[in-house]
Amino acid sequence: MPFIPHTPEEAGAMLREIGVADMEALFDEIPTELRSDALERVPPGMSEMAMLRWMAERAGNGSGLLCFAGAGSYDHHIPAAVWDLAQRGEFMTAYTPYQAEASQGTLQVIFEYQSMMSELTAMEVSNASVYDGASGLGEAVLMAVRANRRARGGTVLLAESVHPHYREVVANIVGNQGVKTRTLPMRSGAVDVAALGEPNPVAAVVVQQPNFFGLLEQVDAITDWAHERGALVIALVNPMALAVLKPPGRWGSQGADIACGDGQPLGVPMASGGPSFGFLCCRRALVRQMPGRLAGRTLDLDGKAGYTLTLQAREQHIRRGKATSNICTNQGLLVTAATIHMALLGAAGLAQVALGCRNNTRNLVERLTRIRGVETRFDEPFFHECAVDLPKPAQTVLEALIEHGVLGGVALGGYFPDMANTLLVCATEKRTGADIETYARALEGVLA
Amino acid sequence: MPFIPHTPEEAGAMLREIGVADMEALFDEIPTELRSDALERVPPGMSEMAMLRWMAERAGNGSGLLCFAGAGSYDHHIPAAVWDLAQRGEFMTAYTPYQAEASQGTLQVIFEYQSMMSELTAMEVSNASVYDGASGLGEAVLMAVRANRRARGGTVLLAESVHPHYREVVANIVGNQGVKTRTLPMRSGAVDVAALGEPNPVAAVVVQQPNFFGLLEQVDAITDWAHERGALVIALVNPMALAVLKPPGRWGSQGADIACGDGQPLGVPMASGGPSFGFLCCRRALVRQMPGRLAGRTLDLDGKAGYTLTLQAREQHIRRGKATSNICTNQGLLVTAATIHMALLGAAGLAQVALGCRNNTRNLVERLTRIRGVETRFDEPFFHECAVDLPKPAQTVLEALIEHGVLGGVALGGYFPDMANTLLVCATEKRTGADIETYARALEGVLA
Amino acid sequence: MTTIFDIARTGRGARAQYPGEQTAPAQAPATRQVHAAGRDGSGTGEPGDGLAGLPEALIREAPPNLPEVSELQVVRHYTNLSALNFSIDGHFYPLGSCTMKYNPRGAHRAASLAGFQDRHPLTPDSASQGFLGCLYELQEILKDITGMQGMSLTPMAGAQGEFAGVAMIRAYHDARNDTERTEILVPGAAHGTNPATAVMCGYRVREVALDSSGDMDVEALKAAVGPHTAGLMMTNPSTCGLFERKIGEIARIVHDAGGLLYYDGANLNAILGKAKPGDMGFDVLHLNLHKTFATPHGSGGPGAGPVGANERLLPYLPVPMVGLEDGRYRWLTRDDLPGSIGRLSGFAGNAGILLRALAYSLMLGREGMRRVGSFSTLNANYLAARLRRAGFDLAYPDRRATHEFALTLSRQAKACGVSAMDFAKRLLDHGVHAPTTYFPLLIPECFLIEPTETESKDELDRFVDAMTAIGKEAEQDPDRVRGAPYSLPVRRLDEVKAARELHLTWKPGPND
Amino acid sequence: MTTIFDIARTGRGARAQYPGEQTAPAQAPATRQVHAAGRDGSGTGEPGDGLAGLPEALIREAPPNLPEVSELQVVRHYTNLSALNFSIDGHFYPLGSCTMKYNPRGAHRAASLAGFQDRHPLTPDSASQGFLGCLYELQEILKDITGMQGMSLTPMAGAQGEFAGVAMIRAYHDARNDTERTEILVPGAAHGTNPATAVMCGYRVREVALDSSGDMDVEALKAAVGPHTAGLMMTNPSTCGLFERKIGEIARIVHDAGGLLYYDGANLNAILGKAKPGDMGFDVLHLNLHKTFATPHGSGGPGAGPVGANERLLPYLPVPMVGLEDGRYRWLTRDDLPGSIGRLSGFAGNAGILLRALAYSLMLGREGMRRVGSFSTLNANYLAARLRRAGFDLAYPDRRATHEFALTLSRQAKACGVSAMDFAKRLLDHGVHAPTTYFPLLIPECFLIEPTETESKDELDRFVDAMTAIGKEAEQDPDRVRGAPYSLPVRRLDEVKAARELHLTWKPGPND
Ligand SMILES: Cc1ncc(COP(=O)(O)O)c(C=O)c1O
Ligand SMILES: Cc1ncc(COP(=O)(O)O)c(C=O)c1O
Repeated sequence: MPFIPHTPEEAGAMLREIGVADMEALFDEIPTELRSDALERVPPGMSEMAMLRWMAERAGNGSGLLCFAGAGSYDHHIPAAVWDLAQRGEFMTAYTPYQAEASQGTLQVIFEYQSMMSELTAMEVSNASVYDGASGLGEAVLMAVRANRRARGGTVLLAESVHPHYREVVANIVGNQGVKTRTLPMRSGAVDVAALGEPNPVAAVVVQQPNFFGLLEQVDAITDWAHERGALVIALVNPMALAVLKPPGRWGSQGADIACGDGQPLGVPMASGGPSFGFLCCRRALVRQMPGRLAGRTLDLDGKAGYTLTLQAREQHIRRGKATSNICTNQGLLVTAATIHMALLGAAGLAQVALGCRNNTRNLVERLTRIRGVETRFDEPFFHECAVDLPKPAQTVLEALIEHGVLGGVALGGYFPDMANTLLVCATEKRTGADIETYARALEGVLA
Repeated sequence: MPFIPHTPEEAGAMLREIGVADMEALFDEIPTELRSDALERVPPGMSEMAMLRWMAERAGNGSGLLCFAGAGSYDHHIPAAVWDLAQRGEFMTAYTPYQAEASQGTLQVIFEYQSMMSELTAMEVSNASVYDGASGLGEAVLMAVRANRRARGGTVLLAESVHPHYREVVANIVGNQGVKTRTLPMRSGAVDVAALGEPNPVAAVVVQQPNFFGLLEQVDAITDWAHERGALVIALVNPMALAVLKPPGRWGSQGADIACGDGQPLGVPMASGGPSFGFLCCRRALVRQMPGRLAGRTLDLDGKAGYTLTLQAREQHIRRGKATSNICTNQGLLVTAATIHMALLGAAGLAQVALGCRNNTRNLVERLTRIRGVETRFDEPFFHECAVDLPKPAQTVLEALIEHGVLGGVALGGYFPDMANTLLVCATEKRTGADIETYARALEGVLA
Repeated sequence: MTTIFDIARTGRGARAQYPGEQTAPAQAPATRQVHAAGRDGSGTGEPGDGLAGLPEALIREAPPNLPEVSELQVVRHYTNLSALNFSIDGHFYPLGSCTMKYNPRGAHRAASLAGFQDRHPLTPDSASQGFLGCLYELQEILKDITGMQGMSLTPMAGAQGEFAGVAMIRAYHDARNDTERTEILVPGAAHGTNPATAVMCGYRVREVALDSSGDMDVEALKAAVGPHTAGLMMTNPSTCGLFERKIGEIARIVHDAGGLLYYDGANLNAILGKAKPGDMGFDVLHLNLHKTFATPHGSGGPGAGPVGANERLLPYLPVPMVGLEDGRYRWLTRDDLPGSIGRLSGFAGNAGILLRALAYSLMLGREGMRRVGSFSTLNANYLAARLRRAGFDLAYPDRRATHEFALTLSRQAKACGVSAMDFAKRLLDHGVHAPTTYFPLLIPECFLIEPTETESKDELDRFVDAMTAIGKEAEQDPDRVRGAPYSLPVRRLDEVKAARELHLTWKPGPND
Repeated sequence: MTTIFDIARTGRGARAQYPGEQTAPAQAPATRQVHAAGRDGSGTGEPGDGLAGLPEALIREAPPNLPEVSELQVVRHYTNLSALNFSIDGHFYPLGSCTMKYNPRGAHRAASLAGFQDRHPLTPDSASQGFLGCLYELQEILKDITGMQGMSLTPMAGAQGEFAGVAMIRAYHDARNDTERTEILVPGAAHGTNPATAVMCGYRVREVALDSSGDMDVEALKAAVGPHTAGLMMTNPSTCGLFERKIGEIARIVHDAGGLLYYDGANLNAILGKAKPGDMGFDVLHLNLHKTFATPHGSGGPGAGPVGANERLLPYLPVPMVGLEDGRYRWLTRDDLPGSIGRLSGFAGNAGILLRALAYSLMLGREGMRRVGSFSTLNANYLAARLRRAGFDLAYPDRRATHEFALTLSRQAKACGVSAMDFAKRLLDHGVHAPTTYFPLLIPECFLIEPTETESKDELDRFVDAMTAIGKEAEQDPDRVRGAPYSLPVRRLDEVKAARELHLTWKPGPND
């Protein structure tokens, strides 16, 4: 089923128009020794029916677990309207809006998205997305270094409480350009503000709010401390939490300089990890360092308002080697979904989700810690995730919980050797009291 | 979540514009003794999230059975594109195309549908759907009686091998108008052509192809016999089977007069029974007796082609008590889906489905009858359903098979008292050899 | 637009979906080729000639001329066709009597759950408890809303609900051997399905006039009722958008004459959570779930028209219904309900629509339902007030509007020669679907306008602006209005030609 | 069009979705009200103040100004916005280098299965065997198609695949202590991401010219390579739509100089089932699944850019990948692959896109893949032949087109003052998306045209008709062409104003 519409007659007529005898002749510029149609590991074609059954059997495997895992991907409710709209062919099967006049739908969505993200982060500018939160943090760091390199050298400080995957991705992305990353140490799960000293000059400081353990960082103090030392502040944030948490633009006395994070909590299914999208916002002064697309409002020949991609001179297709990034394809469709999601929820709806999550996680933690040997690892305040110490290795417990239909969280031993018995748990607004009880009972069983 | 957009301020301003003090005043013409806002059995509102979970729990109950049941509803593959397109808001949330200029999408779909159904049935005219196959057969009978009443009185002959539910529905629908239905008896599961005698004059004869038991009727002989006696012939057909079976328009020497049936096999999910749609086709001479919508091609003021509902003088909104039927809302969206489905499959694809079904059912029957005590009840030729006798009560066996995840067919005892041990089985093109083996093993277990 | 057949004329030979296809298809094959193709087209992958053993005489000779096109051609064609429609999702659609309100996507999602979509209708009750439980819950909710004792969900649209209800009336009289009752009364302004249904049920129709205030003319009713009266069909609020204030008296008159009262629930949206037909004296009714319960109209269906009955008519409800016994749900059939008028559909009606309505009801809840009644009435009265202030004539200026109201444009028609239909077509150019025109028939140059509760004040204000603009245009440049629409895919269509030349199916060659 | 914020200005106060909402909402609440609302907003239904225990200083003071609108307002707004887009589903979209082919709906369905959509990315392997098996299968298929030894699926777009590949080249040289290699060579016509990637990986970029036939200038290459050469990035077929015939020699030259060969897989559609980059001597490559593998472009993403490597670069592939051991699939991480350049994303890349590509591959199968190569090439060569006959100039008239080809409109530009951009905008009025314009840069007034295999001959013929018509119009009425488009939601937009006045977010008040 190769989705090709030609009849044999049409193909014949086309070959005649070209003036060749057969299909093979179309490939006569490929040296014969390079011709190969061997595709042994590609199976014979399946009908859509057979393919869907094959895929459904695989999708079914291990599905339907009650989800208490977070760590960067969250089981939120997504209103049905979000994807009913986002997956309309007009959004889903268009390309990047290079021909502005034929892409006003997408361009206006991006403009609305930029406006919403600016509001949520209290930053002046937002781009039209980067790949995901982790790679976006890498872009943010490169941006900061470009903006601040002469003053502060190519070193960047990342809080130890930043998601370990993100820290690794940042190191990989910026390392090739000679940018160094160093760690701002944590104490009891969060940046130790009391111990903030006088480091060597750095270009930027990265802090995550809520942090990897779900704890709240003292972002005002850290921001002011960094600014006093001439470093830019990069805020890695959960956009859903910003409905109730102080936005990066208001951190400290001047606000963070760049805000970024993963947009998954804004209407994107967990989907086994992706696609999600990274958002990236900044102060207006930094806009020319911004990677990725930007949509701007302008006027047409008749003076009618419309939208177009703008400041393209930052981008690879214009500036090539001098571009702010190599990014080209981004995560447009997810941005569309997130825009619709935010429009549906509004500020109050989003706050409701945030508070629902926090309530549920508190109820969960309260219930789990009533089980003998189960304790929170760090003190409050956590937001909607919490590290919990178990009397057994967390990975083993997780595997056992799966047999009860429960995804009990994320085992932290792989990231922090001293946390082999620690589980990071999360209960979103979707979890009911009954769900929490199911988890607790299962855990009691496993630990008994 | 009542989906109402008004702010309290707006509601206030609107009340002022109307000139009333409050909402209550808007209902001042309802006598007080009739006012009641008691809604005790209506639960308090749920969020979409809570509702979806509530519904999903119920949908999950008893789901995922391997389906070998037919009897009027078939587990066919529906290409993903069918409903992706049909459920576009532009189709799904429009009304009946009364304003033709603002409904050209729907009207053209209907025109294409009419064209396809006419092709499939080899009849000259198709309407834009009736509710379902059973009620549509009722309409067909009324149509035939109207067209033929003076000549033949109000009696109609229904073959005993017509789906028992359909026979009941027809009797209910036509009975109130004094139309009588009588039964054309069967022998060995099909109309006994040899025994066709000289009945009292009838207005119409109804024959189903393939019939309720999946057997093929001798439609040519029955058609000619009926026509010779001045009766109209109503063909109740499975539209999918028409890809390979002789279409009603070619039955006998003159062809059937009316063709109808249920459109479910054309891209409509089984969906617990509905919505599906009934199709209704006829000779051109009968078009003014046709119930329901018809779309016709015409020209606009500028001479450009377009479509509009036509012959509306047959319909209740114009002719009221003299209309050909009371039907108003029909099954438009399903017609849209069926049109897309037929366009995707084409004649060859539909034939492939038909033959796949028949092959699979033959394989199934061949395999099941290798089990001790399992036998086909009737002789070939069956199309894609087959009545199978078991050594135990069929209903009991069915219930037991469910424990094995198999929906083993339809028990016939409720319809035909002498068939308490008989199961009607069907294997569509979706059933694989492995599925058939699963069924056979389960049945072996149940019968052991 | 080009039809799919025209595309197929050149694009054919690439059928999009072939259950077993792997390689290049040929053109639309002759049937014998089709048979060959069938050889390995089954899911089993096992060979076999699908037609073997079938009598040659029963086989199709030439394949039907269906389009043979690629999947992209199909997707592009129907995507572009869809764009030619006005719809709720795209436009304000104040079609009176039709309750074109927002169709929540969550309800669509709920009904589309695989466990509902992939369920065979004859699945045994033991494997259908969840599904049956949903229907049972809906029966209960609808009974409560309407004040009825029993509810059967099986009718597949309003008109089939009417059929069921009137058949029940007949069954009731028949059971009492009261066979002289041969007439059904309907108000003159009744919806066409009412008289058509009465006739389908073998009754004669007798119309009852309205008085000048839009209520039923009680004297006329008294004159009409008698020993021949089987029943009276009416809606309340009426098709004129008015609450029938004398409903208590009307019920008494009909009942006293031995007749029964049928409630056409098409207008229930106006009184949801405010009043119940059961309290008004109605014996039997239907609901239009695709109206009041926000299930999408689907360009003409499907709908669902559950029928409810009070104590008296309970035994006659159509089957199947869902019963609850000892904590288990089960289908009730004629064995359980011997008095039933019987089955009306092949299985049990439009399950998917019922599930959507249930999902909607659950989201609204009782408080939401009351708000529906309030705000649908608020919107209609606001729009009526504003239009009146803008110089338009209400058909019943002294009455309170319900969820809808009628405008009469006869003044404009006389003054400028611009009819209600012209106004309607011109509204399309303003991006608004036209209201219902020329119904009810008794109001000259009528617009029946039903905004519904889900439209915003902004949208209503824009409608007033559009009407005002057209009103001005009608005075200054009536030809412009009469030539409308201008901005749609086609201009005004020739309906006479359509009916006279009956072009109902595609034919090869130029199609005009 | 009105923005959602403008709608919210008047329509606000009716947020569509509130997880716990039952009754009438107020206006966008101040945060303290939000807190109160949170009291029973949780799924548990249990009371609790979500903010209790959080330091006041970390709480937001004023809520963000997000739109507060109803669900219908959202649905209508975005439905109508979507209608302003050209898309594959609605239009021919022959955008060179972008492979805008049909995106099968079946693949979308497969990736949307609940078992994939609702899966948490950190689900233990034991509960993810089906999902991991899918990724493993895709790795195998892509290895076979490209002739590579290893494949990592994690890059989230072509450019990230390039980043991974070039980082692997660096890791390779570093591992051998070959640290003097500071340059990446790219052909002058290379896609912008190639040089940008090289710079992101800390390399200097050196461009290599093409000869007049469009192949790489081998002498220039010889002059450019040396001990500083880390590698050469190129596509084949090239961005000029030509198969690089001297690829064998090029590979030898670069390899002899100690450099590595990077294959940009954006143009793989042309040679699918015809030739393999691995056989051509490439060491590392990326694929654009959103191009060759028909996963929808989503108005700008998401994509997926799996990176493949031959034996030599195998150890450096990014993690995670999927391994198969003793019949069980598992994630391979840096613990398994210590030489890996490491992670590139928070989890494991764009799983949904990978699943779509797998579904597409399974439906095509090996025979279908070969047909893709054949028919994409057939369509491009046919269109080139017809345009040439219609009087247009091919940039490389003596070469065979691959899956795309370049036209140069400089003759028209000189004769009529109508540029390639003017042609592009005028094409929009013909309902066709414009080809890629002004790329590759070295071809003056360039149109890079890629029809793809899923377009019918009819569609191509219509394109020729449109081009012919615009060509005539350019001669007779060039202003008309320069003023295009006329039939779209806006006319030509002022990009200079957009860049100079930077209006990037909505602000209250008039927005112009
Ligand atoms: C007042 C009234 N009654 C009955 C009906 C018939 O309902 P349905 O179209 O669902 O058959 C309608 C529908 O338009 C109506 O408006
Ligand atoms: C030749 C070429 N290389 C690389 C890319 C970059 O791919 P992506 O947009 O997926 O990052 C593109 C995309 O346009 C391309 O055409």
